[in-house]
Amino acid sequence: MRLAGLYACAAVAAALPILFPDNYFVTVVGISAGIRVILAVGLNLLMGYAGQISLGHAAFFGMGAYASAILTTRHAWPALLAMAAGLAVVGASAWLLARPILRLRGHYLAMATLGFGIIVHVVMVQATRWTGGPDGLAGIPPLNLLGWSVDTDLRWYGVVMAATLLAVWLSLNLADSQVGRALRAVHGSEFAARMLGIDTGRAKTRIFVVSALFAAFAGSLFAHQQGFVSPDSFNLIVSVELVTMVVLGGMASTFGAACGAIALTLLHEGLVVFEDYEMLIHGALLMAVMIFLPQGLFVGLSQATRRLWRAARRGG
Amino acid sequence: MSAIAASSPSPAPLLAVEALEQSFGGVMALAGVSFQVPAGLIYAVIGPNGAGKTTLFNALCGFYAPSSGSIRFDGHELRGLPTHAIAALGISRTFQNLQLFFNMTVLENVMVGCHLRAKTGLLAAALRLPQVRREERRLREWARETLALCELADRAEQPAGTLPYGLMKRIEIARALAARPRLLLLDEPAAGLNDTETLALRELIARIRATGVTVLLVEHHMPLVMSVSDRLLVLDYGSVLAEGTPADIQADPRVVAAYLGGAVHYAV
Amino acid sequence: MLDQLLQFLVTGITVGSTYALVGLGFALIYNASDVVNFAQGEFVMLGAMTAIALLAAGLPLPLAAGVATLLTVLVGLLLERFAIEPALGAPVVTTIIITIGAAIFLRGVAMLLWGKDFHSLPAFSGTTPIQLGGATLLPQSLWVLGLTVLLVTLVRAFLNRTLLGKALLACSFNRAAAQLVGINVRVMLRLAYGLSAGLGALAGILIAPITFSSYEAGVMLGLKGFSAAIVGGIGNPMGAVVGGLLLGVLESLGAGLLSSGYKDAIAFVFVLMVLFFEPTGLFGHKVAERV
Amino acid sequence: MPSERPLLEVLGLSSHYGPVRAIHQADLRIQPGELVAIVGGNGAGKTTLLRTLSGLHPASDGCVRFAGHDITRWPPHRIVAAGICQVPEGRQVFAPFSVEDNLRLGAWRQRRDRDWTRREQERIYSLFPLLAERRRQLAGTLSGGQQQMLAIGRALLGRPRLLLLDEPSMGLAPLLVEEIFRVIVELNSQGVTILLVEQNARAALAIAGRGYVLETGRIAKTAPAAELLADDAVRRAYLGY
Repeated sequence: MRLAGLYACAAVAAALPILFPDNYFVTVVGISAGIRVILAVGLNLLMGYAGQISLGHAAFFGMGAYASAILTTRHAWPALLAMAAGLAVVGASAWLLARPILRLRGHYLAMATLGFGIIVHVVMVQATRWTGGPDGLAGIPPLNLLGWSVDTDLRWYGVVMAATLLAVWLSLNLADSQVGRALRAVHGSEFAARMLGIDTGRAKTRIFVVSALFAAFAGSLFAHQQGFVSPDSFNLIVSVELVTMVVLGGMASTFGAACGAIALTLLHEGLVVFEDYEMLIHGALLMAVMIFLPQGLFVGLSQATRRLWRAARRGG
Repeated sequence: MSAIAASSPSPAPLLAVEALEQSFGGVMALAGVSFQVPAGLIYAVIGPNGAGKTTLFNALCGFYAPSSGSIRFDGHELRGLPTHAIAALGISRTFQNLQLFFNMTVLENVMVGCHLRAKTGLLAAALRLPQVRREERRLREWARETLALCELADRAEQPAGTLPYGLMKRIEIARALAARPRLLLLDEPAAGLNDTETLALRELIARIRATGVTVLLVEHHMPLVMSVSDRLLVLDYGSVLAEGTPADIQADPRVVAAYLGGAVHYAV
Repeated sequence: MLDQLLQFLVTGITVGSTYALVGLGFALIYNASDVVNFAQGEFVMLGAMTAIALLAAGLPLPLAAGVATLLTVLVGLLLERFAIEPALGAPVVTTIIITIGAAIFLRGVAMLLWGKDFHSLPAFSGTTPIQLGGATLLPQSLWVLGLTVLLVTLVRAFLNRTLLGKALLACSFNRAAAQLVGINVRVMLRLAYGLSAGLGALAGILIAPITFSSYEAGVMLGLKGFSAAIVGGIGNPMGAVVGGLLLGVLESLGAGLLSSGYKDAIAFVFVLMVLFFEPTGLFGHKVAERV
Repeated sequence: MPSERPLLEVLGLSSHYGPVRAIHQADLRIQPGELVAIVGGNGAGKTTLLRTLSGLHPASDGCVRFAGHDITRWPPHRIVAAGICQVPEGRQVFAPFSVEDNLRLGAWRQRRDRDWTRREQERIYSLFPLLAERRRQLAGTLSGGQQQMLAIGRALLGRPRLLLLDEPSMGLAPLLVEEIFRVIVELNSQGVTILLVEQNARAALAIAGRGYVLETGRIAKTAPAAELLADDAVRRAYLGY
C-alpha cells in the first residue's frame, strides 16, 4: 500500500513502449525525463525535506558525468567502475563542502551554492587537458552490465526507468523514516529539532551528500547514454531548472518533484515549437507559478480544484 | 546515581544553577541567578516582562552561551554543550512561540520527539531493511502511548498545522515528552489558552509529574502557577527576587510591587 | 612587471566599477525589501541593448543613453509592482525563483528583440589609448571611472543628506518604526527598484563599448554584482561599492597572473572564502553604522 | 448627555497572531483631550491592540473609527496621516541615525512644512533638554531613557491628534519613569489626547483619567482610574490572586 504510487509508475513506464512501440518520442523523452526525475528527487531531499536551497546542483550532475567520461575515454576504465569512482569523488567533495556551506542560510546559501556551481563549470570549460574544454568529450562507451551492452534506445529506456524507480524508491523510504522526519524537523524549526536531540549540522551534511550522490548517479547515466558530454549541460541554467522542478512539484514530496521534472521535460519538448519564445515563456511561467501557486504547481492546483469543487457543490 | 527518582525526594538536586550570568552587548539579561530544582517537583519561574525567564530557559538549553556561572544537571555541566547533547542527557522543552513541525501529522511530530531512541542509519533507512521496519513500529507505538497520555490519541493522523491552537500547544508537550526527559521545561504553556484548556493543562502537568518527570515551568497565568507548583522562583531585572512555596510568594510584598510597579506620585 | 600590475589594476578597477554599480543596486533593493533581485544583471543588459538599439535608430548617444536608462527604470518599476509586491513576505526560495524567472523572461524578451548576436556601443570619446606610466588606458575607462565616482557620490549623498534617502534607509533599519512615522513602505520599495534599475542600466551603457553586449550579457554581471554586495556585507550600499572594486581588481590580477580563463572561478572562490570565514561580509558591521 | 463624539471608537475588535487569538471583541472609546490608560499583565494583548490600531497588524474582526473615518483597513502611513501616532514598545528609534534625523523622520508627513517642523523640533528639545545636547549623537548610543524621550519626540513630530504610548516605563529606572510620566501629563494638559498602555499599573492609573483592564485579550473592566487603583480587579489581572 505504501508503495502503491511506485508500482503505478512502474506499470506506466513498462506500458509506454509496449503501447507505442518504436516510438522515438517515448524512448528519448522518457530517458531524458527519467534522468531529470533522479536529479529532482535527489535535490528534493535537500531542498524539500531539509529546507536547504542549492543553486549549484548541476555541478554534482556534471562531476558525475565527467568522471564517467574521463575515466572511460582517457583511461579505458569499465563503465560501471567509472560510475562508482564518480560517485566516490562526488560524495567526498560534497562532504567536504557541506559543513562550511550549510552553516549559511537563505540568500547566503543560495549565493554560495551558486558560486560553487559556477566554479565547477569554469573548470569544465578551462581544464581542457582533462575535460576537452568547451567542445567536451565524445566517444563515451555505453553501460555494460555483466556483458549486456546498453546500446539501443529501448535498452536505455529500460535501464533509465529502472534507475529512476530505484531513486524514487530510495527517496520514498528515506522520507518515510526517522531520517526523513528528522530532516523535515530541521526544516520546520531548527531550534525544536536540536531540542529533540537531532544533531542538525550532521543531518544537513549527510543529506547534502546523499543529494549530491543522486545527481552524480544521474550524471553518469547521462554521460554513458549520450556518449558525449560538454559543459553546456551543466551550467547555471541547469541548476536553476533543477530547483524549478522541485518547487514546481511542491517541495517535500517525492512524487511532486518527479512530476515537476516530467512537466519541465515535456514543457521543453513542447516549447521547441515556439523556438525563440521558449525562454520568455519559461520565465513567465516561473514567475506566475511562484506568485499565484506558491506551494507549487501540483499542490497548488489540487488545492485550487478542491476549493472549486467544494464551491460548486455548495452552489449546487 | 538515582535515575528516575519519582516521588521519593533525593538529597542531590536534579538541576543546580549557580551564579548564572548572561549579557547581550552589555545588557545583563541574567545577573547572577542561582537556584536548585529537586527531582520530582513542579518548579515555576515567574516575573514581569523582560525579567529574564525565557533567557534562563535558552541558557539551560544551550541556545545561548552564558557569560559566566554554572548549570549542573544530574552531575553534568551543561555550559558549553550543544543543544542536542543537552537533550540527550534528558532535558526537553516546549516553546513560548510554537515551534511545531506544521508540515507533519501529529503522530509524526511526536515520532520526531522519539529521535533519541532511534538508531536507524541513513543507508538502512534508504533500503528499508527489516530492522528499520521494526524500529518504525516501536517508535510509532511509543508515540501513540505518549499521545494517549496527553489525550491526543484521536488526532494522530491529522496535519499538526490544522488543529486549534490549544491542541497545538498540547502536541508540543507530547513531542517533548516522547523524548522521555527527566527534566521538562515548559515555556508559557498556558499562553493563549482559554479557561477550560488551562484547567486541562493543569491536570496534564500533574499527570506528567506523576510519571516521574521533573517540571520547570515559566508561566504568566498566576492561578495555574499557584495551584500546580511546589516551589516558585521570582525573577526581576535578571536577578532572583524571591524563592519559596506558593504561600511564601503570595505573602511577599516585593513580588506584588514588582508586578504592579512602584507608584509614582506627583501633582496631576 | 610593475607596468603589468598597473595595467591589471586599471582594468580591474574599470570592470570593478560596473560590479560596484550593480552591487549598489542589489544593496538598495535588499535594504528595502529583503529580496535579492536576481534580475539585477538584466537591468545592465537592458540598459546597454536599448541604448545600442536607440543609437542605431538614429538617436544621438546622450539621448539614447538617457532614454535607455529611463526605459530600464520603467522595467524595474513594473517588476516591483507585478512580481515583487504580490509576493512580499514570501519565503526566501520563492522570491529567489521569482526574480530568476523575471531574469529569464527579460532575457527572452531581449533575444526576441535583438537576436543572439553581440552588439557594441561606440566609445563615448574615441578609442585612442592613453599612456599612463607603463599601462594603457582606454578613454572609455575614464568615462566608466568618472561616472561611477559621480553616481556613487550622488547615491551616497542621496542616502546620507536627503530626508527621502534617510526614509529609504529607515525602512531597512526598522520597517515597523518607519511605518509608524508615516512612511509609505511600498513607495520606498518602488523607489529602490527604480533607482537600482537605473544604476544597472547606466553601468551597462558605460561598459558596453568595452565588453560588447548580448541578450545574455547580464547573467555574469548580475552575479558579480551580487557577489560584490555579499563581499561588502549585503545591505550595506557603500560596502557593495568597495566589494565590487575589490572583486574587479582581484579578478583582473588573477586573470593576468594565473589564467584568464579562470577569472570567473577566481572571483567566486573569493566570494566563497568570504562567506565561509566572514559570513556578514568584509564591511558588514563597520560601515553599516556610518552610512 | 454625551458631550462630544469620541475621537477614537473601537467596536468588537479582534486580532490574531497566526492561530493565537490576541485580542477578543475589545470595545474602547476615547474622548478628545482624555488621558486613558490600558493596564494588564504580561501577554494580555496590550501591544497587539496598539499594533492593530496603528495598522501594523491586521484586525480579524470589528472596526476602528477615528475622527469620523473607518480606519480599520487603512495602511499604517494613512493612519499616521489621519493623526494617530504611536510610540512603540521598546522605543524602536532608528539606531544608526542621529537624534536630529530621527526627529526629522518623525515629521515625515509634515516634511514640506519646514517652518513648522523646525519650530516643533525646538519645542521637543525644550521638552527634553537632554536630547538637545545630543542632537548629533547616534540614537543607538543613547541610554534607554533618552531613547524613550526621542521616541516620544519623534511621535509628537507626526502632529498627533491621538498619541499611543506602549509601555514607556519598560526597563527604565524609577527616576526616569517619573520624568517620562511628567512629560505625558504635560502633553495631555497641552491638549494631546493620549492612550497609555502600561504594565506599571499604579503609575499609569495615577496619571490617567480613566482606565481599561485588559485580561488575556479581553477588556475585563473599565472605570475612572482612581476607582481602578483601589480595585482588586487590577491586582487579579496581574497576579491572579
